[in-house]
Amino acid sequence: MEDRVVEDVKASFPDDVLEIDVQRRGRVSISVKRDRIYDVGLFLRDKLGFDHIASVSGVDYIDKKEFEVVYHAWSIDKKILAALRTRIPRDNPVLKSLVDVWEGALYHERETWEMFGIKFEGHPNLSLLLLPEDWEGIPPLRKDFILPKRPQE
Amino acid sequence: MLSKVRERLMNIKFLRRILNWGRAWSLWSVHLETGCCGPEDMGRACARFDTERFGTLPFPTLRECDLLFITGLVTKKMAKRVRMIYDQMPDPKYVIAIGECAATGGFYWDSYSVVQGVDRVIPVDVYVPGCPPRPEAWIQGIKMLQEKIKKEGIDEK
Amino acid sequence: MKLSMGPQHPVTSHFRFILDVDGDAVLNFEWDVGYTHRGIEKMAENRIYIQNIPVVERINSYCDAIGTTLGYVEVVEELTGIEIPERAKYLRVIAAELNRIASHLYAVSLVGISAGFETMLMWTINDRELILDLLVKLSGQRITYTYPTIGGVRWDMPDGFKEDALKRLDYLEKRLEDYYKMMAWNRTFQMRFKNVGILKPSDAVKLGIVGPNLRASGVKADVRKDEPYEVYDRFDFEVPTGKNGDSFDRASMRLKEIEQSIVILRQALKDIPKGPIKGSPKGSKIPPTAPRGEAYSRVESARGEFGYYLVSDGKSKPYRLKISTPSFRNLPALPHLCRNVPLGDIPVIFITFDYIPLDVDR
Amino acid sequence: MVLSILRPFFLGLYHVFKRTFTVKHPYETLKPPERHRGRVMLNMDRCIGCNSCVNICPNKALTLVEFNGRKLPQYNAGRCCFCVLCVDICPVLALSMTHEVEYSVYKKEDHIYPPDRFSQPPEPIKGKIVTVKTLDKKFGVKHG
Repeated sequence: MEDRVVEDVKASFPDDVLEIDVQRRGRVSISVKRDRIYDVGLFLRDKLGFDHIASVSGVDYIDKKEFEVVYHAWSIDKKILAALRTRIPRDNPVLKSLVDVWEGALYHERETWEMFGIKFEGHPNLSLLLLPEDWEGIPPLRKDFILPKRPQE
Repeated sequence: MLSKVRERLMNIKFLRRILNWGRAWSLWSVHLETGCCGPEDMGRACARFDTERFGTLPFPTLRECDLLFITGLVTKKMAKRVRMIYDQMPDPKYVIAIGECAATGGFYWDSYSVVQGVDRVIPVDVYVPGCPPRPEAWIQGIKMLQEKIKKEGIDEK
Repeated sequence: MKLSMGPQHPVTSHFRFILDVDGDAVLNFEWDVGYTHRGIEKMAENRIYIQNIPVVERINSYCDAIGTTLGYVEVVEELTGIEIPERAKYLRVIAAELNRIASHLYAVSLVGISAGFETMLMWTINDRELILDLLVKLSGQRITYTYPTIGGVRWDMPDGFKEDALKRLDYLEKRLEDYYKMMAWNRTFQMRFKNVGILKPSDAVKLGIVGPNLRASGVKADVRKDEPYEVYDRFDFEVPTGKNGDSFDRASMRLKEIEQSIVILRQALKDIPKGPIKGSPKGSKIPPTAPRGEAYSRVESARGEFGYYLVSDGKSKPYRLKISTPSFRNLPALPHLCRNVPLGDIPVIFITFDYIPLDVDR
Repeated sequence: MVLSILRPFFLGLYHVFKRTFTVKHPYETLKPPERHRGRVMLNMDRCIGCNSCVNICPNKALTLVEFNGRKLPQYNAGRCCFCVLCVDICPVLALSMTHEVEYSVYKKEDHIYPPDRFSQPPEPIKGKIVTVKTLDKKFGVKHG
């Protein structure tokens, strides 16, 4: 089952998929180019049935000066979790929003925006969700955000 | 004029004791949950531990309440609202800080959005430790607050 | 007119809704969450793996702490390759199902109180206390158990636990009849909850709804069946689904799930094998170091599916821990449903989704 | 239809005559089980001051202080979350959990337990100790 997903994606996007592998049973990881993530997402949803969005996570690779954005989508029929990932530069963190593909990604992307500062183009409402209204400073989940020190008594 | 009469009357120890006794046994609590001690709030208010025996009834309207339970952590976003709610409550008002997060920030000593102790926002009368405290500890907190109220305005000599 | 509900409100607790109302009709619904945002994902990067167990537990320590910790523990075990013994797996299942019952009883109590059934609140909370007694016996705490650990569980079953548990489950099963009589079969209750807030299955999947709310819409999706973790594949149980996906289905779904949990618990208590409870005594005491890599674990907690995405860079602390929580994933449901509904229906729709603020905000 | 409305009414009425579920706490107390996680207690004679409990504590509730020329942990009950990682990791079994849960204070500073106070055993439970005795759907739950 997982191998067929890999083959289908490879056949449809031969140039855009950078890396694709089966991590274990029920886990497929697809790494794509930044500007093609929307098309691959649409293909995963419509052709392969990955219609249930599980999470959108950002990872800050500060050494490589890159952000990685990972969309986890679950297929209810196939029972496979696909991780659709792409890397974007840290100084220009812009990515096309996948809200049109998975409507459930609305709040996930909003959270990723406020925690990492990754702008999602085409997202209807990029405003603070969890942080206090008067939040200032760099987004908290970036690696260069410094946490308070150990309390003294 | 009226307030002066009231003050005079309250200086009489006997009357003061009656007033304090009345206050101590009718502590209605505001229905405000700020953190994970919320379900224990239900646990202590429902039949098994039943804090209504001590006059502590959870009540939805804060204008008629005199006790505020801070159930757990208080974030910076919530802190403003906690202050607002505290200001809206009629005098006299009392605060019990439940759990270690309300007392010192507890777990969230390195968190960027948690207030390190609710006493930075509002005055606290009793600290109840635990994560979350068992209902027995809540009852002890209420009892301790009652003791405190009973001594109010009476000089200890 | 804009109307603001919460955060000091008997129904909404830590949330605030911003409602666009025209007379009695709600035109638009907007969330204002984040009143309990603690930044647990950032804090997890500052702590070693074993210290993170009690920390991630506080995401959902409101009710379903075992389900929460189980997901975290599993993702670390997957990355480090630690095997856990059979008995520990069974104990995890027992604790998780007991916790699921406690959590659902809590949810039913909230449903009851939001509809004005104070009797329901008292009954369910009382019976929840009996289940909590069992969990206290097992782990020592009422709500925050910290029971599963990396490589097993922390304590074995105490003497007499099995008999006590079976006795209490029998009692609970009988009590469920009363709940049905009082709530689900009650005409007044049905009139309040039926045909309110209908969520179609296609919409539920599209919006990414999880857990009992998704199953109430008629979609059969349960991690315990789809991707059995621990020993769930050995038990014979059903996944109840609803028909209409309205508030009544969502509310009575919790009662049906309690029934199935009792079925699982009886089997687990009967089959539990003898043996050690920790993989290696070292593994659970000394914090492990995960190798470089990543893993994603899925766990069905009482409110739905937990997803833990762990990225490790080979050090003793996680590089990134993303927690995808059920209540956060259920967030898009309310703005979708609360359009052109009467204002009085908002608490009913809201409470049947069983949101936990701490779970949303993390 | 009328039945479905009347049935819950009579069911509720029936429960009025059942046993009360309340544990009258200051006079009766639920029996704390073996693993009951109350305040942590230190055995001063055993402690070697190895710092491992201080390192493992996720809340920073324990700190090492000088006491009578020894290094012993000081406990802050206002920070402790009762995860018992310190009891698990202690190599000489110097730390243990007690049944004590009632130690509320008026002032935050009183939550700090220096080693001598930290090693004092808890007060015995005052009221009558009860457990759930009978479970019966007909008559309700009895504590005793």
